[in-house]
Amino acid sequence: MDWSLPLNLSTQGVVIDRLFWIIAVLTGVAFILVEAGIIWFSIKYRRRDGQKAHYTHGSKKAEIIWTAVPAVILAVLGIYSGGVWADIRGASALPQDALTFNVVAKQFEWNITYPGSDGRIDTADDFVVRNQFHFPANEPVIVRLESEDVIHSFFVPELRVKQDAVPGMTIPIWFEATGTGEYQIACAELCGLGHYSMDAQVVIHDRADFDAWSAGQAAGN
Amino acid sequence: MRSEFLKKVSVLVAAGAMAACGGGDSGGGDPGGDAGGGEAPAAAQVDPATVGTISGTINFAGDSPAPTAIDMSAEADCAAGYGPDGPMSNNVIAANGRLANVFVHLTGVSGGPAPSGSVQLDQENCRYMPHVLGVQVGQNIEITNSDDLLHNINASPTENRGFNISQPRAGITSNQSFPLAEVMVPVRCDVHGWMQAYIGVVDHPYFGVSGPDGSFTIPNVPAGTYTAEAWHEAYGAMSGSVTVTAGGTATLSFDYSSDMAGAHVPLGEPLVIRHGEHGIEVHRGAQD
Amino acid sequence: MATIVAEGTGQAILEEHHPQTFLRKYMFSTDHKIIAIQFLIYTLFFLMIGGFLAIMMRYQIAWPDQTLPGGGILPESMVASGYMLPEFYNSLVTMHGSIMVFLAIMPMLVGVYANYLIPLQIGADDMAFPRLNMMSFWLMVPAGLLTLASFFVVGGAASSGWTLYAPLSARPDLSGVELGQIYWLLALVLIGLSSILGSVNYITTVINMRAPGMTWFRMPLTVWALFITAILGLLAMPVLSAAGIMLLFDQTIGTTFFLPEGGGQPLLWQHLFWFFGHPEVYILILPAMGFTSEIIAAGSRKPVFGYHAMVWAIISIAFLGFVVWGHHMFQSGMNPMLGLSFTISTLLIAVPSAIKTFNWMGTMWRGNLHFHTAMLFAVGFVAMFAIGGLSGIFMASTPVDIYIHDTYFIVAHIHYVLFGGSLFALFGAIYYWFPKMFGRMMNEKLGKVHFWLTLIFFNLVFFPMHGVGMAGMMRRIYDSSGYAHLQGIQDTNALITFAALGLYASGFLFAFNFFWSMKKGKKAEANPWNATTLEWQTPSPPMHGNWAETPVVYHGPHEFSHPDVEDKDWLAQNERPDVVSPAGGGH
Amino acid sequence: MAHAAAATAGRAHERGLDVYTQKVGMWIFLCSEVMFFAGLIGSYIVLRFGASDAWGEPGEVLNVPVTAVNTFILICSSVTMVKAFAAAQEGDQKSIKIYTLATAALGALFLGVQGYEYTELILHSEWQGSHGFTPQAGLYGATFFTMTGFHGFHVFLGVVFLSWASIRAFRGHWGPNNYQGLEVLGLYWHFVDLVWIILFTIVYLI
Repeated sequence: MDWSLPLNLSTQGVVIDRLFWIIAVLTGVAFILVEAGIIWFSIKYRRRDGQKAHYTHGSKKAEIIWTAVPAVILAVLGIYSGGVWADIRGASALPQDALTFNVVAKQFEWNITYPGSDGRIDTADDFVVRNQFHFPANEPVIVRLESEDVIHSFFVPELRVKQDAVPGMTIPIWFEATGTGEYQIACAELCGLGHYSMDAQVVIHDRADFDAWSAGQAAGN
Repeated sequence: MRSEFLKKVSVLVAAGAMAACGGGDSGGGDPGGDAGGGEAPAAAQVDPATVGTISGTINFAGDSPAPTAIDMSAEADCAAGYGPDGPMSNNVIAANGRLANVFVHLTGVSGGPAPSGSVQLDQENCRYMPHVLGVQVGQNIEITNSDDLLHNINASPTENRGFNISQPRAGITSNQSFPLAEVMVPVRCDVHGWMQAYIGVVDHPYFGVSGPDGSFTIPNVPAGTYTAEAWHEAYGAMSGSVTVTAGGTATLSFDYSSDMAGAHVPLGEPLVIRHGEHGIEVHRGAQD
Repeated sequence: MATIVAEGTGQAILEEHHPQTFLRKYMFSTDHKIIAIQFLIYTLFFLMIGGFLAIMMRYQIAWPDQTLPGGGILPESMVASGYMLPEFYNSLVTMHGSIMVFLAIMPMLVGVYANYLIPLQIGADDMAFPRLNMMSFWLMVPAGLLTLASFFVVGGAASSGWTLYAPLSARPDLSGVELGQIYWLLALVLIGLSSILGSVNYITTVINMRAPGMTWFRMPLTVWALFITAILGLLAMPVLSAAGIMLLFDQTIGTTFFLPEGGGQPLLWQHLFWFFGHPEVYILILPAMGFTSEIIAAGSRKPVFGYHAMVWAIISIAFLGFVVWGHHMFQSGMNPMLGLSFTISTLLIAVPSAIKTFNWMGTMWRGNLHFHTAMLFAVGFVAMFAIGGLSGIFMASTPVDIYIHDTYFIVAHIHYVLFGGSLFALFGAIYYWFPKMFGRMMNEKLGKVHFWLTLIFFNLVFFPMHGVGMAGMMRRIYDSSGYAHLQGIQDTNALITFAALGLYASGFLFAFNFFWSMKKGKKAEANPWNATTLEWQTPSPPMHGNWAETPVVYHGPHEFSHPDVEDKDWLAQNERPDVVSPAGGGH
Repeated sequence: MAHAAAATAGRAHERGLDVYTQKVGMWIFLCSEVMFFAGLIGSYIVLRFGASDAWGEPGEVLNVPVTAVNTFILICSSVTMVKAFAAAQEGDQKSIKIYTLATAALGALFLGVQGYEYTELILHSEWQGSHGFTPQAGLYGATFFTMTGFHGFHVFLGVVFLSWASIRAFRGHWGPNNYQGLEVLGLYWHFVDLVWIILFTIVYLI
């Protein structure tokens, strides 16, 4: 019963997780207040012979309080979320000159185009590897997502990254891994009968290992 | 393709009604027919005095293309099924001047002994076995998954109704058939982009597929003169003539060459390449 | 003016003097009460079907490496060699959602209770357009048949999710489903038409047919909720119909509205779908809120706390409901800068929901709580809806949504709203208004057992899904065993499946109670709950035409425990306090 | 009808919109129709904005003069509809007959011209190098036929109801005490007319 967020391995995951737990605490408090209130009222005011209910049509003061308090909390939350969102997905958030990969989704494969030895995408030395995504840690990388057929969604839980790949669109996202290891890309948008098995290997190297791997692949092709 | 909507819908509605009534779409598969193994049972109904055999080879001139490696590294279970060289593509096998995986069938013939038994299509180590196969109209194709992982079988014919089914684990068997003749029906697996097979559907039992040695045999052909057609996924189609005598074995050979590589091979409508006076002539069978 | 009003109703009165055939009386009736009962039977049937699909799905999720028990009777296109196939699983996912939303919950909330309660609670003798009303039911019948038939055609039922995202839904070559998808889209167009006809009827009836004295702010909250819901349906359903027709054209005649190959836009489908889809969420919850307000007031023997705030909350939820659709699309590739505005509008819409929750608690506060089954379900609704509302805040926050979008966290959220919310309130409504509908009481003992089993199993099914979602389990996956990050939650998935079986089984207890009580239940009096709204001031079940004489309304809808009334703790809307207790004097 | 009216003559209501029920119903129904066409037109705008090169110049494929005439026909039918309603209120039986029939006939004429336009487009026109401007001819064709087709379907329904109203007119059904049906039908007809003017502008002229 492992009901927790998986290990986080990205810079944006730190803020996402923090925001998740802030909301968890806020909603947790509200949850306890509401549920405890309901249980308490249910017991305290349960039917008794001769008891007559208090006749009231409401209280302006109480209603103003329980309108204003959630409104203020939610407004603050909204503004905070908006700031974090802009840092991750905003128009100017995309890092300049970061290592870029093309990821083309199709039923039911992830085809990753690597920049090759020159480190630049869309050049002659690019090479494509199916269902294997290798990239270096500790530097921002950009993934340009495309789809050949239907909508897929690029999801790496440990990187706290999820973005739909939509046919006819190229959608750039970025992230920066803070550690190395082997993980998986999962498809998070129903894409047909092979949706559940549309996974790919993710290997996060340190930079030297990545360069070595990339050179090896380029030579092999 | 889409302009044929009405035709398609009528086929669909009929098929839908069939499935709704029959509770399944196992096609013409005869449950008891598996016993014969699908090889020889047709012979039982045939008078040997009136039939002969067509036997021949598919010759290949020029340099044989080098087999290409398949990168199965993301599917380790499958990759493990191959030797140190790793998995190689099996779509073009040309060696020793012979060409394998050529589908040969008689044209202008229909009828003959009804299909009996099933034809097997296996998925083993992420490859279709066999790569090219022939079936009769309505004959059951028994599709089996020998890999313990997901394969889907996506057949995209143009004349018949296609199917796109899956087999998520080892040991699952599905049965399919095609009601109309069509050479060829391409089959692919979308989980493993390299997996492809071709099914030739004809409305008679007179067909064969060349083996690794480039030879093929079509048994139990009634005596007479026929036109035969050969089809290969990379080198196109060609036709030849053959006369079968009762009790005899007629020889029929087709000559492919490496020059024909890259020939456009439309699927579904037979493409005929003839060696004419001005080199190779290409005709689309449907327009003849 | 009178002649026009009389056209439908006059005929109804005439009919009373002639013996009616079974067909006229029960099949092609124009009486809103009979139509409501037709809808009730219809929706309960589809609730059972939808639940069964979910059980099959759950079995597969919990034990992906096992064969499906009894799967052998299904055709090879669904279950091969004993194993459920992924394409059939996708059909189950799709049709579970579609059936529950469009053929069970929505028609149960609106078709059953808008039909039954609006004329009775506002003191009208029938709907404004009884024949349109009949048509709106009979359009649902072919829709239901098409839906059921779609499972048995070649290629199986629609399998692109209830949201029908294009291009998957528009390209049979990619989904493997052609006829099933067409059947479902046709059904959807019929459902849309039925829903629009219904809405026209409900809105007109509420505007023009209220009894004398039934001013806007004397209407019961159920009527308010159903009225606003009808407006939402009226404005949202046609957009879905237009989108559905375009999708149907893409699927059949070769247009490319949603297909990028022809210049179309897949995201356009999502915008159109969610422009309908989010108001739809409120179509599915507002009536439930109305029932809950009514039942809690009657159960607490207190007027609804903050009646006006409740009405304005309903109205503002409906209004905001049209400007939040983008929050379903934060990760869809939509311009990220739109995200912020949708975040703000989404968080705003949480405020009226919070007001309502606190007002229900305020209604219970210092009450005299009668915990009959209906009240238990209504209080259960508040408790469960609160969880659904709070979990919604996670996904309204765009950065958190990056991680939990399309995971089981969303599944948990939607079920806390639709099952813990809508369906709990509906169970409450069925127990509460059953005596009025059938003239008999449902069995209270069985009802209470049903409530506690439902509450326990419901939470065992859906609360753990939050955890499964946090662990990162994607929605709609057939088998999670291939993912390293999901290894730790397989035991939770099995637990959820066991609980789901319990939940489904307790539904049969309810079904038994329902049908048994219909025949053998204790005879109900006109007003078994001592409630104040008009429907309780006429016999159970009401006669054709509803009223012996038109009721006149003197005050608001929930006058419980009025200090001027001495010998009873309620005052019906058509009773005057100075007449009931002359000593007390006027209010 | 008389006894039916008598049976509910005493039925009192809280004040609603002070408009009879059928008219309220039609207004509400038209709200949903607005949303239906808004869905189609909104999609059209989004698709056209997203792929503007796929669209022809005004008049390049579509026959604007013929459609302009057709638009005029539909506007005329709205005028005759108003006249029919006015005649009913005044009890001028002869005018009722003439104008209901004229409205139905003009509606049918509109459909006829639209049918001619479709035939010409599908069979005898050229678009982007291929023969025939059809619903499959890219987004331009798809949106054109979907929007004008659904509008035509609405006109067709209107003509059916107008024919029914004409039959009733010849039976002397309409009059100063019984004009509501005509008024409600008129609302629908004017709405269909209005939608056409919008469609004509955005599909043919822009």
